[in-house]
Amino acid sequence: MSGHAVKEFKVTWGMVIDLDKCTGCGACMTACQVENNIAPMADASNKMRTLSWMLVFELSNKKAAPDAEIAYLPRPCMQCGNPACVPVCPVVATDKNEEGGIVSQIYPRCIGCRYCMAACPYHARYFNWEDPIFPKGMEKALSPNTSARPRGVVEKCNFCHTRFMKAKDKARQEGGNPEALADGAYMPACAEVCPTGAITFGDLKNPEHKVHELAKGENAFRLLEKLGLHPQVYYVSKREWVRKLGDNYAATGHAGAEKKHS
Amino acid sequence: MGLDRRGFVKFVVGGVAGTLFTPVIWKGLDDAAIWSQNWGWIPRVPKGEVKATPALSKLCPSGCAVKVKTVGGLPFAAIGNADNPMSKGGVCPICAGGAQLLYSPARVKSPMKKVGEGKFEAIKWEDAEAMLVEKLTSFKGQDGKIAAISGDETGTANEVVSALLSGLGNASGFCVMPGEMYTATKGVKLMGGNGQPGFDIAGADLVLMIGADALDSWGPSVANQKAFAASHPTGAAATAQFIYAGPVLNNTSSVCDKFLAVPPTATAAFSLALANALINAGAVCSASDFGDYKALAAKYTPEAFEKATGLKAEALKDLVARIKAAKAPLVIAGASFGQGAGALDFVAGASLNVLLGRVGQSGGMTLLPAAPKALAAATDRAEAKDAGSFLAQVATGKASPAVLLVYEANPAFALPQADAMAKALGNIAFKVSFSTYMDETATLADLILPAPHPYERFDDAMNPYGVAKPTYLAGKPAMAKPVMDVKDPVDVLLAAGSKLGLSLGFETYADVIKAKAQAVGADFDTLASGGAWTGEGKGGGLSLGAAALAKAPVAKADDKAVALAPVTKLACGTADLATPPANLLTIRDTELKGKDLFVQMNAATAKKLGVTDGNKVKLTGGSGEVRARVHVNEGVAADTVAMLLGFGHSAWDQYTKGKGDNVYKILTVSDEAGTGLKVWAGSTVTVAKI
Amino acid sequence: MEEKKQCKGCGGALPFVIGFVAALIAGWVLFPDLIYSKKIQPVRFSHKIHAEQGLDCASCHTFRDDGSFAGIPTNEKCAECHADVVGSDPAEKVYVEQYAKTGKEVPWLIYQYQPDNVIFSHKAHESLECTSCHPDMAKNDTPPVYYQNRLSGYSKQTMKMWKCERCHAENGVSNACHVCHK
Amino acid sequence: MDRALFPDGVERCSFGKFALWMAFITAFFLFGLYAMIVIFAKGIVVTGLDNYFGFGLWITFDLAVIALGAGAFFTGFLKYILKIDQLKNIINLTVIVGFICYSGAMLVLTMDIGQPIRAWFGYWHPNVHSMLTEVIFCITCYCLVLVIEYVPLILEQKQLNSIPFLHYLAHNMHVNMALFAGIGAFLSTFHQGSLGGMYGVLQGRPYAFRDGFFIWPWTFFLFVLSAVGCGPIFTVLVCTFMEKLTGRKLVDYKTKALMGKIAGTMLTVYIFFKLLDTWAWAYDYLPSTGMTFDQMFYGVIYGKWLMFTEIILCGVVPAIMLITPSIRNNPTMLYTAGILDCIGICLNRYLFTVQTIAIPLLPFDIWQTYAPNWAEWATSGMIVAYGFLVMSLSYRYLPVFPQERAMNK
Repeated sequence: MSGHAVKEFKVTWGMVIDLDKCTGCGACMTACQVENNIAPMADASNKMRTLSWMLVFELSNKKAAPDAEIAYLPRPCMQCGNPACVPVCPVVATDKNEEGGIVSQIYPRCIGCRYCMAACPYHARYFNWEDPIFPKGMEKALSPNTSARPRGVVEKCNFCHTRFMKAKDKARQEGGNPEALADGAYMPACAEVCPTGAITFGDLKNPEHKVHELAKGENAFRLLEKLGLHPQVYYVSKREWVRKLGDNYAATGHAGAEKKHS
Repeated sequence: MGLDRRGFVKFVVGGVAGTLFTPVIWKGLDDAAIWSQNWGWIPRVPKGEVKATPALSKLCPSGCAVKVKTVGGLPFAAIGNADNPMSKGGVCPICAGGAQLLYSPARVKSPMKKVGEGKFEAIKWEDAEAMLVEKLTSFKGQDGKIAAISGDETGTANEVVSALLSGLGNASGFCVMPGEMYTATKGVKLMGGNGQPGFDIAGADLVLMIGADALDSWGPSVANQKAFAASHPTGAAATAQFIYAGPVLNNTSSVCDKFLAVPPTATAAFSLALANALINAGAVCSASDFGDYKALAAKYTPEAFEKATGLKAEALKDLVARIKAAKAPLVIAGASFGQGAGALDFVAGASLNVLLGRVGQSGGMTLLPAAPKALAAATDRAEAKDAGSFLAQVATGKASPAVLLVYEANPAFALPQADAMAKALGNIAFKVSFSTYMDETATLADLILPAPHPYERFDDAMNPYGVAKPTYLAGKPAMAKPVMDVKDPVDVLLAAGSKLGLSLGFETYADVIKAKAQAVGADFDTLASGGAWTGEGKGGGLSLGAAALAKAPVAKADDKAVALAPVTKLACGTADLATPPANLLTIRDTELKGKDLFVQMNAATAKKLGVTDGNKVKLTGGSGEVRARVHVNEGVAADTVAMLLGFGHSAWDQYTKGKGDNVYKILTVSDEAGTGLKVWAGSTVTVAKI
Repeated sequence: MEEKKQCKGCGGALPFVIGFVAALIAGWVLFPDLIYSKKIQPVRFSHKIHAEQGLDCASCHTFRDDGSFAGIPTNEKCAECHADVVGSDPAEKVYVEQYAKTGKEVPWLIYQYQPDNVIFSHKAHESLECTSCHPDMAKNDTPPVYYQNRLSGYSKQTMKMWKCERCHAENGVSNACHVCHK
Repeated sequence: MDRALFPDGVERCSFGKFALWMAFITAFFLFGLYAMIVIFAKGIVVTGLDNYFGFGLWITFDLAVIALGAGAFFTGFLKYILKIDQLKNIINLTVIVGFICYSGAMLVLTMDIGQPIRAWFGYWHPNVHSMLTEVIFCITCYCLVLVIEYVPLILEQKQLNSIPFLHYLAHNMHVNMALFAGIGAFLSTFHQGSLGGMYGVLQGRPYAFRDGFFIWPWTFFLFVLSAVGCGPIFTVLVCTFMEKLTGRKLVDYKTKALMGKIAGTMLTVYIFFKLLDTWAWAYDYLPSTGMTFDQMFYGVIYGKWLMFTEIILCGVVPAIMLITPSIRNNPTMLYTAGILDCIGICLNRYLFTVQTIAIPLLPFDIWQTYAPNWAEWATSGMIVAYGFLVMSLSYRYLPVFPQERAMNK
């Protein structure tokens, strides 16, 4: 649809999130915050200023009681195949160039112009409004996997990329192939912690990985597919109203998730 | 040559021009940019070897079997323990942020004694322990003078605390914080059985949860979630149905096949109406009181069901059809916020398992035999007093203890009519708080003895409420030394005991746990390295509890009042724990915004109460009141208002103090007919716009 | 008139030239010296002596089981040999008495310091000789002076990004941002 | 007391009055400066920007002043390249206005980025695919061109001009001004277009995104046209404002009307294509994203009235007014049309900046609203005050208006 081409990779990390299994407990958000060293915020209820690389949205079928239903939708970065954020960055602080297809974000390069935030329709990118100041002592519990970012730069979910690097090192150490990791050898913190296993993670291109088939399931859909950004995060729900909330249908009135694979 | 103005200007211009041909500016710009990547006030991340150490993370009520990830020996994250049946690799949201809690600003850093209203002074452990021994010595042997409140449901620490009290001549002074284990065990007794009930969710093909928030805050939530996950493979057909009947469309019901909005005042009526419909659809059982039960249930007609619940009778019909079609249905009865429901609500729900012949079956309800004790002198868990009744007696002067030991509990915050409870605590001359955090109770205590964080201590968990089989977990410290100047409360009590001349047979909690493991028949080392011991659950000839149910009260209609449904969300914290720093993000801005907590209600209820979205309101119940803002939420049952528990702290840290209001304040306690239990699950409140 | 103006211009250029030259001297000679602070290692560690005992790099700088690189060894490793003084070098005595016995880790200065935002896998570079990137320490008896940039905090001797990029480019390895940053 | 510094043969107000005026403006400037220091010290957390509105008043302000400053390059282009000699009467003013607008915009940009220390990364680590890179380079280069155009004007100040070297320098720069005007026109066309492209390429933002032909060359030229459709008339408005303020005649009405005609013609072309663009967007592009025209608007704050005001009231109406000679030749009508025109273009920039990112695209998301806070207003005000200061000094001491002497005899 858009003029940009989708860059292909031999390994394409992706997620399939089963919305019928997500209870919205928040463990993924907590694990994400821990893994990525996000400082606790004095007023975390101000969602306009919080940093939540992984954010659990609440979806409603908008029906009155007793027919009301809700669903929870965890939203990491979609790691779009055709990202809106990458080409706009004036200083190459973000790219999608590495085998695996993860959209990077490099804090020491970022100048904080926020053009990428304006570009991302998923609100997956966050600006560091303040320096990451932890309560005294809590910096000892920082994760070694993500550098602490100064204020004034943009950051986002990167599928816990350091875990990818560590998984490759482990494969090398054990004599395996770092370019073809086994299913489960590399897991982002959210997928690892999820108590209901709602998040399945793996290589979308590798038939030995569960996500390969799951992403093709009849109930699979992606968010805002019509915009042509080709997210690498898929959602699954047996509930039609949930699937319908994955994209805009007001113009056509079509129900369900119509596929626009290209 | 003198330097005139013009010459000076030229010199400067020359200098500037020359500088352009040196690295000063360019290197300066580059180094400044690099400096901006590594500002001194931005923390550095730790380096070192990353390891994962098994631990028992008793931060959530049932405790998670986790692996603590450490870097250079210091914990930074927790992941599930795939080898442990209680975790199967999952972690609850609280335990996922456990490492950060080690450094919570609310942690008590050293022993402290009170030196004035709200003022404390750090003291040495030897002085603190001497103070404790001195107080206990002066009241030793005087029955009624020493009491203890424990907020730990599963630890063998309870045996030590209660055995110590017995030794001091105060066997009846042992109280526990409210929880379902207590009322459910009473309920089993009313049904002619014995033991703690268990629920085999993993084996059931239909799980009807009446109140019990089993996939978030009720029971062994991670094990429950894993059982749910196993029956709901992504991309394939589900092998079990989950149905939730409760006051709020909560986390559990968001993934259920069916949600039935039942006001908290109509729980028993719902269960009995379902029993009636099942009997009418042909359900029979061999229980001796089936006849009485049938007659009793017959009163709960579909019309009565509609009136009590506000639901349509078709919903009941649909439910019966689902249950009839299921091979292994299971009913879990519990309060939607894990406490305050009477034994009768439990009996009404559990009787459905008896009616359906599901007791002792795979995927059914089980009864767990009492676990062997490590200390013979310890009180049976079921025999303990409930802390709420005890403090109510203290308030009225019926009980007048001089020394109160508070172990892992926060009665000043987490008991119904919390303000009155906090006041009652004031009637006790000497209060000792064994607490990891500076909670509301600690701020009222005369002596604070900091307890270790779960990663810093030995601890165990016997039969967390809800497990289908007898289950025992134990853990040892996951780090070399504690972050703060703490001592294990059990070690402190054991030492105090020996100074008082009471040898309980152990010197440390670790020894107690090892003895417990031996008594249970488990291997401590296996447990401490992340394993679990499980025994067999049993059935038992349970009756339908008809005699007890006959006394079930009929909900009274009160036009002005609406039912209050307190909601627990594990991520927001527990009775013992204010929202941990790593969980703050999970609170929605429709639950808490700034300092305002929201009260949730459906549009019809809002209309009835004359309030609209965003209105500030005052809710009054008993002698307490809380303030909140209205959020219209169609997921709340008719004539019910829902509010999150765990907010409105007056202690803790900058993240939680003064945020929202404490719903415990407006829970009203009443006596349950025929059981002598205190109940508050059916509290009603009045709502007024302010 | 024309000539006079020119002449005046000549004489007037002198201050400019002086300023220009002064700036050049300051910028090329003084500045590089001023911007770095000089530090010496807390213990005079001799790689040479260790190499002469038959140790190679991997004897002390090991990989862990998960493929991560242990880097500079900790007391645990050093104490395998130096729990007590075994030689006659005074530096060893300093190490044993001040660190090995007290359990305090040596705050070694790391010439190849990389900031937190860099992730480097020694495992991925295992096929290269250590000396492709590190100086050949085997012959080094006294650790070199450590130059630390006063503004950025970087070691002067460390590898900057362009070197990594050049080698990656020459060897056809990806230069995508995430390959080296975290 | 500073009479000796005045341009030849003109009258200026007393120094005391001037000092008072400057003090008044400086107060605004200093308040903005304070806000700027706060922003540099604490970061842009002190502004009203948030997770949903990464762009706000500052970017709107930047885009608007760059459009309004377009009078400089376009008038220069007409004067030096197309040799419309009459424009010499106002060309100096367009240069000063342009300089103020561009230098001000660059200053705002350094505040707007989260890491000002790294501002130079834009030049050193450019991403050639980013429209913003193009904008950064062109604005910087064009700002330098404006400096080059402004310098001879400064050198024409009476005292400076008496120094032979400076006199010759100014003279030589003047001679070659056509070259700079050409470079300026080239650079400006690029970045005015790129500014539109900045939004036009946002694939994830249907309000701004344009596909294929509609992004290049369409959107690029729409933005160029919209800028030249308002820049010249903005200069006229500035000139007229100065005349009212000083009570002196500065530029003859014939020149002003000519500028009005130029702007009007460009605006008419622009608005014609803008209408086509909007129509194609609403009927072709939007439905392809599953969204409707109605979904692009919300309540009053983001209501449809904004778009109608932009295109009809402040687009079509002033276009007609400016191209109709009888209306254009009526001073009141000319100025009214000019004001409407400038409002329309500013509104356009606002909508592309704020409305674009306000629209919730995820169907389960909700509209959020944005209001700039004091820090953003104060710093934007600082730039305006800076403009007033530069303009006041230039007017008082530099021979900006060649006709002034004759017209005020």
